[in-house]
Amino acid sequence: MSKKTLMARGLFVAAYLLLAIWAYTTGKGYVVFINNYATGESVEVFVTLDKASPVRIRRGGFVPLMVKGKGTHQIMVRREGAADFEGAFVYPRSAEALSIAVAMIMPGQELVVVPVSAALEER
Amino acid sequence: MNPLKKFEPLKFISDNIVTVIFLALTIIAIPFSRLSGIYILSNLIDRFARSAFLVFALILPIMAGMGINFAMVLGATAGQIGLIFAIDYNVMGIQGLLLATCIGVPLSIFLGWFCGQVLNRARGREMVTGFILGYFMDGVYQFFGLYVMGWLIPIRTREVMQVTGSGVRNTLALGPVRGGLDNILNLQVGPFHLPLLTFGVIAFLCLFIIWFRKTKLGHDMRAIGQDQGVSHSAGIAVDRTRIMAIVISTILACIGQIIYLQNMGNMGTYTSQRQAGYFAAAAILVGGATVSKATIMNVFVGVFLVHSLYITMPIAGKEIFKSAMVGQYMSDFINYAIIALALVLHAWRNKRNADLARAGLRGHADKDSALAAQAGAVQ
Amino acid sequence: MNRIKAFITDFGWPRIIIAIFLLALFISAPFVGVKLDASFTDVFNRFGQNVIMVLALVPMVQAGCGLNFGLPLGILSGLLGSTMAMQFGLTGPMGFLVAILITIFFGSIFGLGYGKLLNKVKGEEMTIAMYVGFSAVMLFSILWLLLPYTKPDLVMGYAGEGLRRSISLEKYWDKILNNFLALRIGSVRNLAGNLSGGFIFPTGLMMFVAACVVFMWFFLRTKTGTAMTAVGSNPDFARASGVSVEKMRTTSVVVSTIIGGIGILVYQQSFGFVQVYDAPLYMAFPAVSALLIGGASVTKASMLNVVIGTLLFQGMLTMTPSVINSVLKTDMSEVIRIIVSNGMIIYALTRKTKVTK
Amino acid sequence: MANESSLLSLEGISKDFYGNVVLEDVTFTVGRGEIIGLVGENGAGKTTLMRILFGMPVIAETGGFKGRIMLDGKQVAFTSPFDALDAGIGMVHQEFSLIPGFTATENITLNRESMKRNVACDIFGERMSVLDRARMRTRAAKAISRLGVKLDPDILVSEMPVGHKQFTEIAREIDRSNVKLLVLDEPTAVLTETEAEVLIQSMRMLAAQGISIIFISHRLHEIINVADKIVVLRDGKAVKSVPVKGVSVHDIATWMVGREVKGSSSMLSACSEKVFLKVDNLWVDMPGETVRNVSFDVCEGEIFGIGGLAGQGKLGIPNGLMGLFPAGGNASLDDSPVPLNDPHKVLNNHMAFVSEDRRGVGLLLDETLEWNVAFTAMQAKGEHLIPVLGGLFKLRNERTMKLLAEEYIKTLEIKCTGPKQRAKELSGGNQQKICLAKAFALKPKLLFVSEPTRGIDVGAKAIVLETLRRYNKEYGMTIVMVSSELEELRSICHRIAIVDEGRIAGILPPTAEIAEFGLLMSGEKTGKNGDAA
Repeated sequence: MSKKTLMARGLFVAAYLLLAIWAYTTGKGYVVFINNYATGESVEVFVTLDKASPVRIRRGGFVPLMVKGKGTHQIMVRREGAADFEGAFVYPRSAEALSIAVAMIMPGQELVVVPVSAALEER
Repeated sequence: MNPLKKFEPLKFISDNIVTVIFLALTIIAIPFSRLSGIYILSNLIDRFARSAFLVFALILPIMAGMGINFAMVLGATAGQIGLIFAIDYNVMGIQGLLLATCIGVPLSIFLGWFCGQVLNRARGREMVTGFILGYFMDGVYQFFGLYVMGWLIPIRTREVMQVTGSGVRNTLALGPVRGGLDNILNLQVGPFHLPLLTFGVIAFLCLFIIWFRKTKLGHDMRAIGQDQGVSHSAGIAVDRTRIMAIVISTILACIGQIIYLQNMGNMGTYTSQRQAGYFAAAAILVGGATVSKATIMNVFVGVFLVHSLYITMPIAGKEIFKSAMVGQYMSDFINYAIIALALVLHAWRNKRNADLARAGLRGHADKDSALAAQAGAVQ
Repeated sequence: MNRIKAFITDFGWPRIIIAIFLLALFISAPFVGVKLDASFTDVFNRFGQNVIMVLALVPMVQAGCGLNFGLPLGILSGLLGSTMAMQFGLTGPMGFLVAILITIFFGSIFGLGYGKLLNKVKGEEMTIAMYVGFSAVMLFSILWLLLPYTKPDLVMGYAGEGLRRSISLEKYWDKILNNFLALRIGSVRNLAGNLSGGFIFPTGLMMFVAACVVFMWFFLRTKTGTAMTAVGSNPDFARASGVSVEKMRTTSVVVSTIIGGIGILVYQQSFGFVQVYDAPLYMAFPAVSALLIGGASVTKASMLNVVIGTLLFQGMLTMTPSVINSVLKTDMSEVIRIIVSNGMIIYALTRKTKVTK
Repeated sequence: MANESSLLSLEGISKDFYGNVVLEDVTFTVGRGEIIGLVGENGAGKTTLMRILFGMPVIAETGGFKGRIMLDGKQVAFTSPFDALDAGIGMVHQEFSLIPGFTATENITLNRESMKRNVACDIFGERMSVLDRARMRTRAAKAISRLGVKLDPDILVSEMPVGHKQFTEIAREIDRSNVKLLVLDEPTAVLTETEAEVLIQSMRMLAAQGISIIFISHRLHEIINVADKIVVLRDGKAVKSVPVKGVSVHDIATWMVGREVKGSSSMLSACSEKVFLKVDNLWVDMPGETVRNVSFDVCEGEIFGIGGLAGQGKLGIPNGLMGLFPAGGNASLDDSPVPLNDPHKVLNNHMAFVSEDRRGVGLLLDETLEWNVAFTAMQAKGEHLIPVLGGLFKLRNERTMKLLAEEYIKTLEIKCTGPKQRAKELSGGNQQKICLAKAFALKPKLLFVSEPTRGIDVGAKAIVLETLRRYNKEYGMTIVMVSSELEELRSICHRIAIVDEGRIAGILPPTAEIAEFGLLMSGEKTGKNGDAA
């Protein structure tokens, strides 16, 4: 086996492994709990994370959703009788799960995300 | 081969009789099903994108003279194992599919190598051996899925685990990777969804096959497919080349199954792989391929025809016989019968051609009396 | 020592492993709380239930047509036999007898066509047989829905037409052979006064099986049977001796199909139900595995192979769930069945066949 | 012996297969650009000699050979045919070794294709290279032009006439860059005369280009026409190795078969003049042994010999008459017509056949001797059966089968452990006796025996021939014996027909001059008494 062959094969294997590692790290899904716990004026909402289809959360409800990878994600909340909310949040590197409360989402304000302890990950 | 050859309609029909029969059945079934052309077409596009890749897996072994590779089930199984891991690790979207492929491909290489070894020992009955090998693999796969998973390899996600708490469940929702390929570069033209990336992958595969036939390895496979003895005496490593044909077929089946399942969105953990095998064999034969010759065109024609029948027949059957079950059984029947018919016709045609070739060598006398005498001998 | 070696190579490692495995199951059974008498009863019942379908494979193997993966054709004629006899309202021995006659009638027709087909496709018999079997089963699935069966026992309750998925034989000839002169050994009368436990020997079933085996044994010894064996052993020799190879092959297929049909009748009466639709789809596979486990090859099979093979295979199927489950607390019998039976077929297909050329 | 100009020299080559000597001290040299005509009867050792030259594994497996082979002045010992090819020796076999669905170009360059490397080669190996079709075509065209023939490099082999296939094969060998020596094994056997003429021209051209050729042929005039030197093999010895100048076809024919007959016709029974078997315009479609148009008569009580070289159709005659291969024409036995294409009726018509293909057609190797001896009589004549239920079934009668087998084991002195032994466990000679017993059990009036002594040892040969002679003498059985061994035919037959190209070239008495037989076999002369006899 020539040096060139050896190198080419080495590169190929390395590229293969890198692809697998890249797919695993960037594609891993993380959970985001979105609650619509009842406060005074809360109503049924539709939440869209990234490009996924909208998910209905009834008043007082609670839904675990998945986002692909940590980092920045889009969120859109639509509720009856109010303007759509569009915003972004950062999934913290250290967090194992996140919780977002619909009630805390106010137009024009920073989105509040709360890391959930690992014990809760099992839902 | 000879461009001067005249086009003879009757010969064309008799050479492509399986395709013609299937086409006729479909044409009959369409009006009975009362489905709109647009519905059928948009369904066809969707199903074509979903399953064409799988059928390509059969081309190389046919080229190498090993018949229909019923053992492509092994590759489909590898793909499913890859998907199980991707789901269990919670990897989403295209990355999930890539991860499944990265896990499935080495597994397919191993399984394909094993399968090639077995088929080399079963020369002359590769097809039936491959078929049984698929069943054998079912057992190994069930052992893996039901007992190894959750025992040696921990299952991390509850959606993957069976309710009893061990092993992989029978139906796996592929939510996280659903449409992982189809939904990237999706084009909507009128009522039709066009998953452009999936089409791109299929086009790339076609190019690969065309290129592969021009390589030394592909050329050797064609040579072996026609005459193993001559190839061997010319110094071609026959056994090794046959194993390679099976390995590549198995890898393609693995990727094909992943593409298929990302479109379906859920998988029958222990049954989906077998359906892949039945479908692919039927499709390529309906497309006009034989046990010894297959082209890319055969794949395209076959996939379209089989799916048009799959779409229309259950409904047509229901309309005609007023029974939904009849339609369902009808599809299954046609699926099996068409494979049987194609195999029978091929074997029969081979025999007849061999007889005709001999008739040309007959001693003195005119050919007619020779043939007549032979007919007498047969009776 | 050499003789032992020769015996082992001749018999094949897989068979010896299976035999030892089965023996180990029987020995360990009492220690894990499995009752041996009940196990033996089960083994005998399942042996009788399945052995005739295994027997049905013999003529085709002997005639060189390979393993009859097209056995479902015979099974379909058996299904026609039993359902028609039931439709006519025949019960008991009479019903069973008429079912057999109808089976023979349809079996001959199917076998003839199937045999002619196989003669046209020499070399690819097994793959084609498999698909012919599959498509016939699906075709009949449609027919079961459409044929004019009317008896309420047979047809689906809500629609009034189309056969039920499984039809109970209780009012017809359920266990007619199993219970005939059945012997109970070591049973205990319980408080209610009923016999329970102990070993039950299904005399009638065994007598019927013996009759079939003897019939086959005789058949292979007739002029036709001898010619058939020669065709399988060396078709050129047979032809040079004035035997019509095609005719012998067709005959073997017809006999195989008919016996297969009778096999399913025996199976049904022991099982208690007639199963239609896709139930016969995979029935050829366990039969084929059993024959091969018994020591047959793709080209040679004997009565001994049939009996030993069915005993080993059914013994394994009976004992694995009860013993393994009590040890491991999990049901691995299905997985073991799939791996052993298909592994055995692959082993036979990849082994150099014994016919010397 | 190996002088400057010689390319290859074979020195003292001897070979035996387990004591059976097939080559004895064969020595000859091949000069550069020289054409050697190698002739000899079937079994003279030509094939074995070529196998040794090519280092076929079968030679090493059977104990190697004695003597040495010098190529270009260096001793060589090939362990596989590929070594020989690498050293520049090419071989063209009698059977085509071509891939039918490939073009001439693809066949000529098979497994030596011109290739272009690409990235995939580094990762997955050289076989990922793409074929360079343009270069392959140029190479093929060049090889074809060296032959001096017209042949389209793009035509499919399956669509070629036979001659072109032969040229494709030769072109494949000379496409090798280093080819020095070509061995052509009966290249003209399948060609028409004009095609053969073109081939001979090509051979001259190749020789002029410095390629040496060993030309094996039974067409002696071709040898004289093209060869520079002629080597005659007989019974494993190189009996002649002379320049071709001044040698006549008649000389070669004599050298080829020149043995004296040991047995003489005086040992034969007298036979009547009555015509017993009459064959008219018979054709038989037997692959490799096609019979085109054969007519002959056999008298009652006669032993009629049919000889000729392999592949000429002598084997087709009995196989066709016995219905084993499609046949046509007319035949009558004792004035009643012989039904063709129906083995069952023929067997019932007092005819029996001992096939040349002992293991393929003659025996049930996996069954017992009883079965082998009695089976044909049982199926054809309904003997050895016990009727059961008033004849509804007929069971085989194992007792009479055993008695029958024991009887023949005794009379034919078959060495075995008993009638229950399996046929495959017997030696070749005893297997042949079983085949004879099977035929005798039919009590035939006419017996065909085909190659009865092929592949059996000397002692067994004598017993088999003696048995045939005895049955002829004692029971008046008419025998038609087909054999490649002329000596054998001459020792036992009343008359001998020689078959060439599917026709009877002539019928001679066993006492005829040896050269006469040789000439008939080589197609050099058609017998005056040929078809009319």
